[in-house]
Amino acid sequence: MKQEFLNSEGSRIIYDLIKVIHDNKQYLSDIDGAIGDGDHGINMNKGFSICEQKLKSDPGDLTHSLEILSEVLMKDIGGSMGPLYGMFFAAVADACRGKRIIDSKVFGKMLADGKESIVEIGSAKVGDKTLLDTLAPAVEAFNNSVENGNNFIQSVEDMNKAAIKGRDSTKNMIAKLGRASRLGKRSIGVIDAGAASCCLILESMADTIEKILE
Amino acid sequence: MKQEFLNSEGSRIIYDLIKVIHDNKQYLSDIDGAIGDGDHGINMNKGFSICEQKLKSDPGDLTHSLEILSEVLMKDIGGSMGPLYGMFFAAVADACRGKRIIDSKVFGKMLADGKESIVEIGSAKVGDKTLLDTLAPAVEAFNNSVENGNNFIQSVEDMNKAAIKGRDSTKNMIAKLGRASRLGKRSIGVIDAGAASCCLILESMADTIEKILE
Amino acid sequence: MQKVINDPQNVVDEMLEGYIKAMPDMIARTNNKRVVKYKYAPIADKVGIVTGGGSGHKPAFIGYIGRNMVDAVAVGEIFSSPPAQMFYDAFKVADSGKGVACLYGNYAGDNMNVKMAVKMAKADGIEVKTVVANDDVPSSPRNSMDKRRGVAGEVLMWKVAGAKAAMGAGLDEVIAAAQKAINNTRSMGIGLSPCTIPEVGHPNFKIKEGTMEVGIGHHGEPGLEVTKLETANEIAKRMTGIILPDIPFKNGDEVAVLLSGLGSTTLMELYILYSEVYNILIEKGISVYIPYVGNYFTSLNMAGVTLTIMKLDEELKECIDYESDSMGLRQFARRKK
Amino acid sequence: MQKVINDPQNVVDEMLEGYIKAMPDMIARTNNKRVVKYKYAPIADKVGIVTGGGSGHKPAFIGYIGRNMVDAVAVGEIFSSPPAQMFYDAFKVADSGKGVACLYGNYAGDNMNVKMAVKMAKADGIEVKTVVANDDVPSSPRNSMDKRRGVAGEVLMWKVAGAKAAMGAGLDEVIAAAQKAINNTRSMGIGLSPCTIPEVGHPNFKIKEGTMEVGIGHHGEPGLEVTKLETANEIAKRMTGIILPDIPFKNGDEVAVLLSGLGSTTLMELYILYSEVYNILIEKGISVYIPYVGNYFTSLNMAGVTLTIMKLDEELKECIDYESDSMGLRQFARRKK
Ligand SMILES: Nc1ncnc2c1ncn2[C@@H]1O[C@H](COP(=O)(O)OP(=O)(O)O)[C@@H](O)[C@H]1O
Ligand SMILES: Nc1ncnc2c1ncn2[C@@H]1O[C@H](COP(=O)(O)OP(=O)(O)O)[C@@H](O)[C@H]1O
Ligand SMILES: [Mg+2]
Ligand SMILES: [Mg+2]
Ligand SMILES: [Mg+2]
Ligand SMILES: [Mg+2]
Repeated sequence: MKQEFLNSEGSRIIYDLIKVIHDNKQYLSDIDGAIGDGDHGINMNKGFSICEQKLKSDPGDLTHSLEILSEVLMKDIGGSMGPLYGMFFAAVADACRGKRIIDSKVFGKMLADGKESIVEIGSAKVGDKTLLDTLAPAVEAFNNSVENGNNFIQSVEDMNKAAIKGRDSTKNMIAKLGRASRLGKRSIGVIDAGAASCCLILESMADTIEKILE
Repeated sequence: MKQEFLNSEGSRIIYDLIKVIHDNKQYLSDIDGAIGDGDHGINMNKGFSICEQKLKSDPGDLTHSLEILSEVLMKDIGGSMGPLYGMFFAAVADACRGKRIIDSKVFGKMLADGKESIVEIGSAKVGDKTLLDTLAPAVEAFNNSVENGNNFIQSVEDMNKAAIKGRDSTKNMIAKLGRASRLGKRSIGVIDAGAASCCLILESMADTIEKILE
Repeated sequence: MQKVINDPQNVVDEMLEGYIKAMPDMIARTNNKRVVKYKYAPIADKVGIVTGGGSGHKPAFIGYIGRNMVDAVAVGEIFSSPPAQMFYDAFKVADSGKGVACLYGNYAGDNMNVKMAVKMAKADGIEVKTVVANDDVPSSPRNSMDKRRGVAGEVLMWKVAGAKAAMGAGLDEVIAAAQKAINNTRSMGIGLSPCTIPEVGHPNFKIKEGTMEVGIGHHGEPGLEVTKLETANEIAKRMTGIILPDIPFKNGDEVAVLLSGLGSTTLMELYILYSEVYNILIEKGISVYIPYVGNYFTSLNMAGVTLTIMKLDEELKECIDYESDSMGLRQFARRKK
Repeated sequence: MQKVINDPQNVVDEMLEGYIKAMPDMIARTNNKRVVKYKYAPIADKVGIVTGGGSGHKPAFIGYIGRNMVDAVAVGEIFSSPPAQMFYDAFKVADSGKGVACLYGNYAGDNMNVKMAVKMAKADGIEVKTVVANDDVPSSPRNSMDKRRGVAGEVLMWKVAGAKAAMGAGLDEVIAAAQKAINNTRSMGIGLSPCTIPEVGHPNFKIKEGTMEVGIGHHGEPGLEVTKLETANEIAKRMTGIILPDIPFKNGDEVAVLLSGLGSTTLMELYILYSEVYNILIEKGISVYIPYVGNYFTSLNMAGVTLTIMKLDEELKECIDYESDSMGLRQFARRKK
């Protein structure tokens, strides 16, 4: 079992991500429809599909793939997801730029920087019923796991569990930010769309990394 | 069994008519919806209801009631029914104006004049899939029956039967006049709305007359 | 029935009430509560323009009352022609002594009621001439054009006649222009969902999901056939394919195009459809002098569209370019380039 | 899904295509295919007016491009803010050197994207100032007004700012007028049926027959509560009851009223509703200086309405009365009486 992988083999993570978002397009839009405006899945999918096209003619390592994804989300997609995930993937790319090898320490930094950039642009807090409720605990769980001496695979698995728990925690939250915030108690009972997509993203990343490391 | 009734007791015919139209408002609109524009029942009912109001404050004999009905249809209702039934009832009223007693001869003239006035304003022919397909054979049947020496009740019963047969004959006709005329074969299979309302009118008249005569 | 109304039996009167409150500088009541007029009508030395018909077609008919447009309208019940008395009263408030052009659509009820009203006006010494719009191609074959219904082409007829009258033309000239407008105009409709008359409370008819009614009438009258629901491009092809051969339009023609939603079709859809209609016309060498894309003549809440094309000549262009101010059609005079 | 479209994934581009073909004298493309501008923009010595947002709200946003109105629009996907790059490109084509007023609605995506675009423009030496519309009362309580959504009040904001800029005002004056317009404006919506995003293919949410969503957002966001479907008069009472105390409006005020359908609500219903809104205002001593009744800001094919009321002063009246020519709002200069 490996404890690191090459940046050059990491683009697979993005290809798998693209597929996952594609497969969950309707699911994410339907969740968004319940208390939002129903466009989350189609927007995400539009961005990730354009990225797939671009990578076809301009493939590269993980850093490169993350950069392309970030650029497409920011330049072509817009919505809330453009800036939020756009900045996220830009920061994630920054943290592995120039690194030939990605180990759990590097990956931990990628996640942490990604999270920071989302907080910076969106100023959400945990408990606001946003994607941060998935991302923040997941990032923390990963880095704690690494710190506690667990191996890379164990750490992504811990991240995964925390992500799912975080996503599910939004179900009983009252939305404090964004479209659903005035709903008050009516926002209870539905998972947040961004929390769901963020969970899919982290799960997919964990999955691919495990496959690469095995 | 009487062979005639007083003009002064004939207004009952109009009151019963108003009720019948009221009860069949949805039915007539639904038939009209199939190949027309769906307003037949509500228009008829609007006219007959206004007439009911007017008769409350200004009651009178059969001739008077027919005049009020005709006036309301022509002045307040419009549509196709305003002029068609408006002229019809005007002619029917004309034919009994000044008659103290209505016997089968007078009634036969009322019907015939009514029919003529509809042909005059609408220029429909039997077979065009209009209310004339009910009215023309019914009027003919009544007058034939009288001519053949049948009593008043027998004659209205013959009229009734012919009206129903006439109405049903429109089902398999191709519309040649009015809204449905371009439908070609697609107009087959549905009774004409005007033929249905005309049948209700004649049936109701027959019914009330029988009751008065009995 | 998910509608913002009070009493379903009273929608027409209440709608009129609101319309008059909303347009106090444009519209005025008359002695007949179902006849409304342009605030300044009758206009001295101008032919009066009158129309009327059943309600449920907003902005038609009252939405076209205005400056250089229609002077008075007779307002019927939903989908029902106004009675003769209303047309007659409309003639009276529109007539300045120069006569009245009554420009309406070809429906049994309207024909009968207008005919009676014209007689009543004649007895009064008011001169009324009529033009009956029959622009709806699918509603009858070419050899019986006089049976065709009048649909959204009426809007262009009013625009032309309204301008002509405002220019000072006499009654015969106004009538000739309106008749030419209709002679040069063809329309057809496609229905994607039924409409609901408030007092009936349920849809008038059915259109199965995944199908469309080709040649539908403005009141939901069935059309030529039911087909599978086509794409916007296919619909554009089908509609132009039925309309264009009917005049026939030809290479070098200049046209006005009016693409109207039927009630619940979005402007987004109309522009998508217009894009392909435009392409087809260009391909045939027909240039669009002026397009009108929007909700100009609706059928309650029906989903669907009508396409109307009018062949222009210099006279019609001058009328179409004339400034007009009404709720349904507000247009600045064309700026010379 | 009964819609006149081609590829559900491509509705925005195809709609733009049609719109540009339909308005060649008014609208022009730019280097960014999702940025469209007033044909004559940038106008020398005039502050540029820019807006943008997700699509699906026709005539908003592109329908308000025009003379004395908006100069450039960034066009997003259905219900999705345009990316920063598009706002930035819109600023560039609208700027004559006198600066740009970016007037948009308060949504998470738009806020983030505009913020980034303004930074990009600054680096380029283009001065951009912003006003964020937050007129939707039910979307947040009074003590957190900054969280309120922007809805149909944006139309009045554009009208005011467009006029102000056309009068020759500087950027700060235009921004001040737009901000005053929004500060003086309150709106709320009622939803009677859901809408369908073409690419999703089925309704976004449900509204049970016989009920209505009070305070619904322009994208179908749930509102304050679900109640039984009320009559038009009750709805008028409910909406004014929520809007009027929020400023508060008072006896003697003059207001502009904008009553917009959400997509499949008919003009007939809007006028019925307007009639009672008018009555309530009159009763409170508030006079309607100018009413706008129609489809000004829609949500795809949703059934429902939004009511917007703006308190006027002399400056706002002057702007509201100014002549304007755009597809969505075409208005002759008010004639002096
Ligand atoms: N300020 C914010 N910070 C973090 N996440 C946010 C913020 N605002 C919105 N979100 C996330 O964005 C999601 C909605 O995304 P999407 O539907 O694509 O955009 P929009 O709300 O503009 O339609 C929400 O479910 C929420 O998780
Ligand atoms: N010219 C005509 N002569 C006789 N009856 C006619 C004529 N035109 C229409 N009708 C009758 O009118 C009926 C339709 O009435 P109605 O629905 O009230 O009016 P509209 O067709 O104007 O909506 C048709 O079913 C037909 O029987
Ligand atoms: Mg969303
Ligand atoms: Mg009918
Ligand atoms: Mg009718
Ligand atoms: Mg959105």
